[in-house]
Amino acid sequence: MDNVSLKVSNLRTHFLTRRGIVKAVDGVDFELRRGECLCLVGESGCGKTVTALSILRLFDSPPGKIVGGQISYDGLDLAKCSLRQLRQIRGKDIAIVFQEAQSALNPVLTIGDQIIEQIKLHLPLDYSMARDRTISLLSEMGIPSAKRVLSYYPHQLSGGMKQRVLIAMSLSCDPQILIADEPTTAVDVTIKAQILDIFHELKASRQLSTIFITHDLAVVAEIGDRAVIMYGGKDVETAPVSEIINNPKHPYTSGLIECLPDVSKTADRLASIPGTTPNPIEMPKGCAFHPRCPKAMKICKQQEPPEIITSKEHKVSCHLYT
Amino acid sequence: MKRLTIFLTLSLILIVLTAGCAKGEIKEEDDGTSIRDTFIQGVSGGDAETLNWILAADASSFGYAGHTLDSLATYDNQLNIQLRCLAKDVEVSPDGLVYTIPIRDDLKWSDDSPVTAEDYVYTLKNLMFSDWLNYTYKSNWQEEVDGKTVFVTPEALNATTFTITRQTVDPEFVYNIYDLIPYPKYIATKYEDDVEAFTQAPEFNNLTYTGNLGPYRFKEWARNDRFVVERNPEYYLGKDVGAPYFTQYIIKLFGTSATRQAALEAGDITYTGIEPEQVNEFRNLPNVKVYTVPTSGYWLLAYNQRANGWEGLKDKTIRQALSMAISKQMISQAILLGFADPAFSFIPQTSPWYTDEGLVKYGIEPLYDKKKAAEILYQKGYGVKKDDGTIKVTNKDGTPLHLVLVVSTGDKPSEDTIFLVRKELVELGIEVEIKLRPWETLLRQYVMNKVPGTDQEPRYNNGPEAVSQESWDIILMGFGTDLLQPSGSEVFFTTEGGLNYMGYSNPEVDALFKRAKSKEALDKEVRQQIYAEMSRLLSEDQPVDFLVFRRNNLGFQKNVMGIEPGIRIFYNYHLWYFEPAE
Amino acid sequence: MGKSWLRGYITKRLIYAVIIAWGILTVTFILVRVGPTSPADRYLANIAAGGHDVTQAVAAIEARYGVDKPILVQYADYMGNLFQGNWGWSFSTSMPVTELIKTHWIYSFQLILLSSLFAAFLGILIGIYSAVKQYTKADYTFTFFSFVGISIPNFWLGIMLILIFSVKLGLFKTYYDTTLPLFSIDNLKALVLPVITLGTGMLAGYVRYTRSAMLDNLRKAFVTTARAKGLPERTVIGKHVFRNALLPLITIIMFDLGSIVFGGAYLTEIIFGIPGLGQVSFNAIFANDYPVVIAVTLIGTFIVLLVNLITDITYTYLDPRIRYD
Amino acid sequence: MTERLRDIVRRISRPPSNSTRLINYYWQRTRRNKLAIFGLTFIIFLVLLAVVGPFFTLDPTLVDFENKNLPPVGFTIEQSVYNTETDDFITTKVSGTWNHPLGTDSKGRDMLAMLISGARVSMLVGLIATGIAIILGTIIGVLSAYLGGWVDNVLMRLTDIMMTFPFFILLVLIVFIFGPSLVIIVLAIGLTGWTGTARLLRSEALSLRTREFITAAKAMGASDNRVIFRHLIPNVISLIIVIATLAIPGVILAEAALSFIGLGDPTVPSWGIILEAGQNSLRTAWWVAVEPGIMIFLTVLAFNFLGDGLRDAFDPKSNI
Repeated sequence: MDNVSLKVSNLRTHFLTRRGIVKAVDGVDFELRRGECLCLVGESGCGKTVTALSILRLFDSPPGKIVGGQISYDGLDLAKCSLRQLRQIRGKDIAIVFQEAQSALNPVLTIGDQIIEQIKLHLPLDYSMARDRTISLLSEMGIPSAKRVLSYYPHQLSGGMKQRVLIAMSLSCDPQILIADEPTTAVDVTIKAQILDIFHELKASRQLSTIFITHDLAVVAEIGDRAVIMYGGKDVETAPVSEIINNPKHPYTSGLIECLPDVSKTADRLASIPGTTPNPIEMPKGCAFHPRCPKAMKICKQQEPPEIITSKEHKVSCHLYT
Repeated sequence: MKRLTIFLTLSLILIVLTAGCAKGEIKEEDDGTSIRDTFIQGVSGGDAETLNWILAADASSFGYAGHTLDSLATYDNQLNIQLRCLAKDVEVSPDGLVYTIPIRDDLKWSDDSPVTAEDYVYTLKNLMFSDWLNYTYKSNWQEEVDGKTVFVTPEALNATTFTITRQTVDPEFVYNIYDLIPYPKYIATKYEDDVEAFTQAPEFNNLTYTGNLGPYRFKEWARNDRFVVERNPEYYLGKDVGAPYFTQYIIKLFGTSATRQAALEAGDITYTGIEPEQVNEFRNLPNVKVYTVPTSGYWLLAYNQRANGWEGLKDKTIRQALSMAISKQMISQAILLGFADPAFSFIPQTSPWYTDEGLVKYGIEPLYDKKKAAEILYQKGYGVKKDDGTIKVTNKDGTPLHLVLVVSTGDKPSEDTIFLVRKELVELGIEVEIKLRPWETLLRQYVMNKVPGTDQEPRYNNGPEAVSQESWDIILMGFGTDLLQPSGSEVFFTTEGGLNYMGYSNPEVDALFKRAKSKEALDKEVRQQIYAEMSRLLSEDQPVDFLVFRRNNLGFQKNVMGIEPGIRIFYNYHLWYFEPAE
Repeated sequence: MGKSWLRGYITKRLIYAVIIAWGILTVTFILVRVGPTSPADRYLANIAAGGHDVTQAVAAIEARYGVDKPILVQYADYMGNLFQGNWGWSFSTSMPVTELIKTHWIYSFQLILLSSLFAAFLGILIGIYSAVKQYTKADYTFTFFSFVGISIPNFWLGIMLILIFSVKLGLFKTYYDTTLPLFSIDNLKALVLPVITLGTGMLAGYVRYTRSAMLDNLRKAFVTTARAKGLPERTVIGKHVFRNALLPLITIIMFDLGSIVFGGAYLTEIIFGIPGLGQVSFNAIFANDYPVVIAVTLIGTFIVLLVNLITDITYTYLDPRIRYD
Repeated sequence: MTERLRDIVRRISRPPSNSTRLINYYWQRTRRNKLAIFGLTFIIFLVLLAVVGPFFTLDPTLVDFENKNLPPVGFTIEQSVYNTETDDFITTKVSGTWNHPLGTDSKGRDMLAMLISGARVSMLVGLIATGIAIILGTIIGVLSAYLGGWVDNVLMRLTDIMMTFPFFILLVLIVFIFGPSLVIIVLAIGLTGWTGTARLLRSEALSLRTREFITAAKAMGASDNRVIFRHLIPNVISLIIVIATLAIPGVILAEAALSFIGLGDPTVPSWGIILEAGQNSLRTAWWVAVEPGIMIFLTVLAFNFLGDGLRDAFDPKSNI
């Protein structure tokens, strides 16, 4: 299994709140292969961000807790290893880029401070070397006059710049795995394109395995190798991106694809999946998607669908295929 | 000066010190070892104002300066005269008008120049009698001649003798002389006629001139914190005996009496006053000795005999009846926990002029009798008889009698007392309203008076027509009597008296006070008779209800030796010493 | 980045401060002189007891204090003297006002400094701990006791402390000894109880504020970023969260510094007999010693203004987002 | 109280509506805070006590020197009276009785009755002084924000001056100069304590002023008064409630502190006055000072608990 860089199996992360247990992630399986870009796709609240946070155990605890499953990386189970071990992996082996660059950067520390801090933590470099490295990283990310930017505070940068800074920060220690949590959500279209360009370049220039979290199938189509579709805290379909786009098996995946605005078709309105995302405390019995599913059957209300392997690279959890 | 000070709360705590020494009381000690340690006196209630004592009007200031400057003479516990700066006692001419004052020849200012009679005369003439300085107590040195107020005439005879000549006889004037303290002429002349410069003169504010005039020398005065004097090795009275025996004497200020007493218990200070509630506890402490001493301060209920008081109070029978209803015993026991003696006139038992004979003792058995009091009031028309034979005191028209009792705030025991008085009067059927007022408000609104409709400046006694701004019936107050010169109390009890705010007038009393200051009173026997008659008259007349003379409790660390407990416990304090540690 | 705009800002603020101070001076001046009280008040009894003409003697004393002239003349005189650096003569303590303040400020200063340090240091530590351990037993305990600390009247606490630690246990002197050298262990020891008395309320307040400020920031995205870098928790809390929580805390700590001199510190000074500025000012009020009253009011005002200014300038360094132009 | 207010302004913002449903909603949120409920219960208890208590207790002004300094039930102390003749003490053991469950003071007045009538005074002082401060602050703040221009300028400079004035000095100065009567004390606290509220409400009102519903009201031709009183004030009311709740304990403490330094109104026995009278006999009659001290402490604690709970309830960010 040398070509698998990270394997998540049956991950279950729950949150204990006053109103009840929120099963944000409730049995997710996937593997990240070396050098690939794996997309976690789903509507907000489906558990994709929590899944990403669970890999490095970055959710707030309490109330969050990994109640089951394994996260295998480099012979370690990240779900159970000590925080000490995990800290050596955070930022060094596995780095993460958050969605809102605006709030992900500490407002009262300079850009330089925030990046150099990480480099010095993980790499045996002194301050000036760390600084040089930061400058070259920032330049690499297409930040003009990177040297000056070191002494800037986040509020002095534009949103796109901040996102680049975040990416630079995450790459600062040459990680094996990069987790990008909706890096394109909070920015406008032009910046979105620029950021996607960066990811393209990264893919080309570095042997980087990426988990890319998004709700936007268009983005998935553009940069993803494989995709995991998530719904209600579970992975419902896993397949190469081309399979997902062209041959979606799960009704939810199909729904998502139908929602894609297709420039070739002239639609009066954007399609959307009827209904709302389920209440995370009281998940519907059986298949969580059944209340919204156009093809729902009786069994869907009673039994959780099993995982069906339809082809070598394609898994789906749906009663339609049993 | 006359020590006729109305006493404020703080003077209950602060003992005005006048240094003194008894001849022949030399302690057998090798002085090298006997001079040790620091005596710390704890006070709460406020700091002194100035060490430039001639400007002061508060007791603390005189107390502070008194450690460095002796007066001409002082008194011991038996009120015998103890010479200080005097070489011999003051000599009074047979006609009672000329006082010859011989001072010691070994008194020195700090520059080693001798203190001369001229310094005393200068102090009187150029400072105390001057217009520019406005000495607060100048009337001690004034007399009425042909309706005019004039100063007495001081004159230096030679370096160590001066005379003071009066035009009228005052047998008790000599006590003013005993209290006299000089200012150094050679310094004071620099500041003459400039009150601002005099006020701020560094020599006077730092007591740098005091030479050998007192047992201690000024060292430091940290405002609101402590006043420190150090042993004066050249003290004229101590030279022979090595006194005083404390290296330093400190007056330490505390914010509350609770912390002050706690400091004594903890051994942090040497001496402080003890509140009545704490006395028993402190007496049982192993490290503390508590002395209970009489005072010359008394409480009284002033009856308003002016136009804005209840009309009944003008009648002495009514006043007697009210006094008959108020138990002095109860005040002494319940409020002062026994630390008080009933008062019947203004002269305390500790005074040489006290005579028990003839005193009418209202307020104790048998003249503490509410029934009889009610009966008297009823007979005077102030009351109705109920069916059961009991009498309810009312106004003459049968409406409820309403009296206003006023007391100043801040002193808890006197506040308690007014409540007790109310209780007693309520039992007679009188409605009583208590008004607690801050001291200044009480003085301005209730005590000071003026004739209505005129633009008179309010005074304490603006004549019989004058009334105070607010009406009142009874005020509880503390007065003090000078044990040696009770005639000073004329300000309270004579018709013209400057502090006769209750509007009392009795020609007989006026005449007696006049006689006390006349030539015939030079004869002590006669004066004794005069005071006996005065006491009797006032105790019967009840211009005020004399309540109690208080006793003070002074707590010392047990190792302080040489204390002679008594009314003038501090008179020989320069001979006190600490018991050597074993 | 440059802070060149700061100088202009400070100048502007200083000018403003002078105007405010002048306003307060004038208000105080009028207040103390239109009131019915007079410096002669406490002599009234003594004067009368001496059988003197009260009116004449009161006039003499008022002349000595200079309060007999028309108020405008007094005001002009006072302002004139002030411009020459003459703050007047304190009649109730017989020394120049400047001397008086010079000899007493240090006692207030050390008390307030130590209390603030004590309260800020412990308060922030406990507050951080409480926030990090939110909803644990320790958090509830600290929260409860911080409420207790806020609610306990400090003069009351002081008396209790003296009774227990000085009288019953004999661990400390019952009063503050001014003869101790300023920088000595004994002096520190003498200040233990006063500092606890004055500091407890502040401490409790800082616990509450630190906790809530930390909680406000603990859940922010940049904290997760910091953790994602692999930073140890100590750095995450101490550097990333705390730097952000510091701003509201500084406001409160500085505000306390400005307001406590003539508030809580005064009561503490009374109880422990510390002759600080608080005692000086309130004794002056009770003695109608006007020059001192005005001077201490002005000092209080300047402390507040200065503290505000320092706070605002500190902000610009703590929070780079703030600019005042 | 200003430091508190700054904290509040940082934390409070609220939905622009004040229906009963909203009150209910906030009540539900407050109810979850046990300490706040304790505080509220205690305050209600205290108010009831202050209102009806005096009908059930002895007359708090009734002096009885036979029964002075009685300890509370369950305690026994020794009392001694000096005998001038023998220079000795007559000591008696005194135990608390159910006639005076909390003991008596040095005048023999019933402590329970005094504490209850003291509750009345202290609560009134707290409520009225806070009321004055809040109303004044609200008026000044809202006027300042709403009218703007020179009115704003003048009012804010006045606020600046008042804020810079050392608060306690000003308070003591006023009370000393005009005499320590309850009216003066209440007025002095009220008239000096409005600045924080004014500042806060001004900034709140400023931010509200630009919101749509105010603009809408103005567009519909509502008068200035109507806009202020029907729209602005109701919208800052929750802020005012929190400020008031947190200001009351400050006032109670200020009154106690004034009493402690001898500037309380001696004719009206508030807790502060009772405490002050008792603090010098702490060693012989501790209960006289301890009991009002505890009452002050508990009351202040209760208001702090409640105020804190209310603040959290009104804070949409807090997760309760």
